[in-house]
Amino acid sequence: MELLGYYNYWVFAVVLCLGLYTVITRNNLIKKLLGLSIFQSAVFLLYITMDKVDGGTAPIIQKGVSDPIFSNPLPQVLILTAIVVGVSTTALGLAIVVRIKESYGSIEEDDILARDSEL
Amino acid sequence: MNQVLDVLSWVLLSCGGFFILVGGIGALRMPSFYTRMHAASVTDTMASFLVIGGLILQAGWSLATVKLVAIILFLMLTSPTSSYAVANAALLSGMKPDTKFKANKGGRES
Amino acid sequence: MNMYTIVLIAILVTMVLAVVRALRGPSVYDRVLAVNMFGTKTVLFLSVVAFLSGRRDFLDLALTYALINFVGVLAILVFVQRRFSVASSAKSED
Amino acid sequence: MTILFAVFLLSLLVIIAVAIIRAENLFVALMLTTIFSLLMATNFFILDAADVALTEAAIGAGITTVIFLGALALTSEHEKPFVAVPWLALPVVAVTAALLIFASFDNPRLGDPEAPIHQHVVPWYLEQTPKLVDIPNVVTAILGSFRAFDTLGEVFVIFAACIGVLFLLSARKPSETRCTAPASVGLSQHLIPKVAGRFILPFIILFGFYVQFHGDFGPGGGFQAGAIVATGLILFALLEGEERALRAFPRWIMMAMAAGGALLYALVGVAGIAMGGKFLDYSVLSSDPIAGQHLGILLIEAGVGITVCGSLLLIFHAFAARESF
Repeated sequence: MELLGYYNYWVFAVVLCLGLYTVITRNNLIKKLLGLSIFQSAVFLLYITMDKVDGGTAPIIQKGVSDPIFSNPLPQVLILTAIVVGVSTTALGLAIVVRIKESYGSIEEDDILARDSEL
Repeated sequence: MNQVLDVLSWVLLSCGGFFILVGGIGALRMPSFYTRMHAASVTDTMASFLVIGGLILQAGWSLATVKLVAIILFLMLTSPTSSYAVANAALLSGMKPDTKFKANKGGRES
Repeated sequence: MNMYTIVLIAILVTMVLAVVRALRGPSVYDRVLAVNMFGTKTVLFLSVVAFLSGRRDFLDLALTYALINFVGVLAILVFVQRRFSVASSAKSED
Repeated sequence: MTILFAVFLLSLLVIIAVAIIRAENLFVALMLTTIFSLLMATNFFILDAADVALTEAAIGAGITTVIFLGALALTSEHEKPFVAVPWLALPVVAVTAALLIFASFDNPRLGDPEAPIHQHVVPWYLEQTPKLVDIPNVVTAILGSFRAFDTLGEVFVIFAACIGVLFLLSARKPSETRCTAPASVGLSQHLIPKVAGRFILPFIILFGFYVQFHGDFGPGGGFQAGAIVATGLILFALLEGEERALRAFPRWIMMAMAAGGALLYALVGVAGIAMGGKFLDYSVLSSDPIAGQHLGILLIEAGVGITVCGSLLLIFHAFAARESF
């Protein structure tokens, strides 16, 4: 039971590294972006893991509940905005990929590099 | 009265749980795409109706009930619609339903 | 053993079954079906957990999914339809 | 009990992440990403972060899928088979994972009330929110009032990303006879989605407004509401086709929304200066400081919602309107 308290961190580490692995090894640019968003999600998970307090509840003050324990609202604020920012920046990445596809005819990195070295 | 409601809601919830499982197993075990979809989507609406119904009995008269009724209504509307969309997409891409009944092939599903 | 817990376990097992279906395929549409199933299960899971943890005002989340989940599936239909019509028009030009 | 559920869901998360990486068809990978996002939202909910879960729910299920599908329609959905053995990447990643797991034992365990993160400024926020801001949702209070400057930055990042997408995708393609792809008609030939979608559309918008204005009292706020309303309008575009959607809700309105919301936010800050306070200090906006806080949070949340909605819509239409060739 004691070790289960660290399970979230391990999942964070594994998912983060899976995302990193995708970004490093895959040639397909959209796959890279998917890997990047997995990486990002892992960071979100780390932050939200830290906000939990034993016996706590979401930080919304309820009437008639005396002496409530609240989980930490600060990581939630950070991640809440980060999720929306994340999707817009991913969209920016996708827009760049679309333009690359239009001028190179491919979204595979090795094809693009080959085209570049031809010039 | 409260006792009766409790028992009724437990019955609804456990029936819901049963249907959820049936749908899941059907989606896993059925032989072809359209049969799988049939199993999943038919039990989906039924199961969610039962589970949310059980929760409504627990909630009594409150804002939660209104939200639960809204959830049921929307699920009843969107879940068949998305089944339609999935089936239509599959059909458009040229996946033909298997109309011939294959009896006892491989002896697994009779 | 709480009744909610039993329902939750049923939902979780079905989530696993849906994930297995999503991983095995075989066709793309089996996976879409699995995603759709998973979405419905998430709505149920969230509403039951809201009751289990005693914070009933958090049903908003389940409501969000119930409303939004099918937009993604409709987008898939539009995507397939568009690709199909592009492919057929390219064929007719040949 | 809940912790066991969490462990279970997190394990599923890892499995799905592996499957996303292994999938060679990008369409399949995208479907799995949707499941990934659903799992993330459930985990956030179990970890007591209702606001974050609502955001993930509003973004992950609809908008992410739709934008990725738009990009896939313009590129290709097949990844080239993967041949090279990642002899360098694999050890690097494995060592990184091992280090992170090793370091995790120095972290406070999940739910430890003595953890350093719960000690510094957060008790002050929790204590002062009822006195200074007087709204029940502490997350909204921090987002809108205590750390409003932070949020202003985030809103401008979204705005900037939207401008970037427009820059990249609105330009005409150079030199080419554009193949006349059939104009996107949406789902107007499909009766069932059309009827059901038209029925549900007003409810999505209504729910968006509920989330916007109920954000002080429950989970919700401008970011979530903007995403939900944008999803509703995207649904309209899917049902009726690009052309009709843009006629009903033209691009200049979206641009005005994206810019106007951010402007409204900044103006509230400037109004604070003009009325003798500091930038984004709402207490001076009204004779009663608490009423001023309420007014300020209402206005900036509205600004956030309008910007998010406009930006996401512009991004969606930028992808959808660019025909593939």
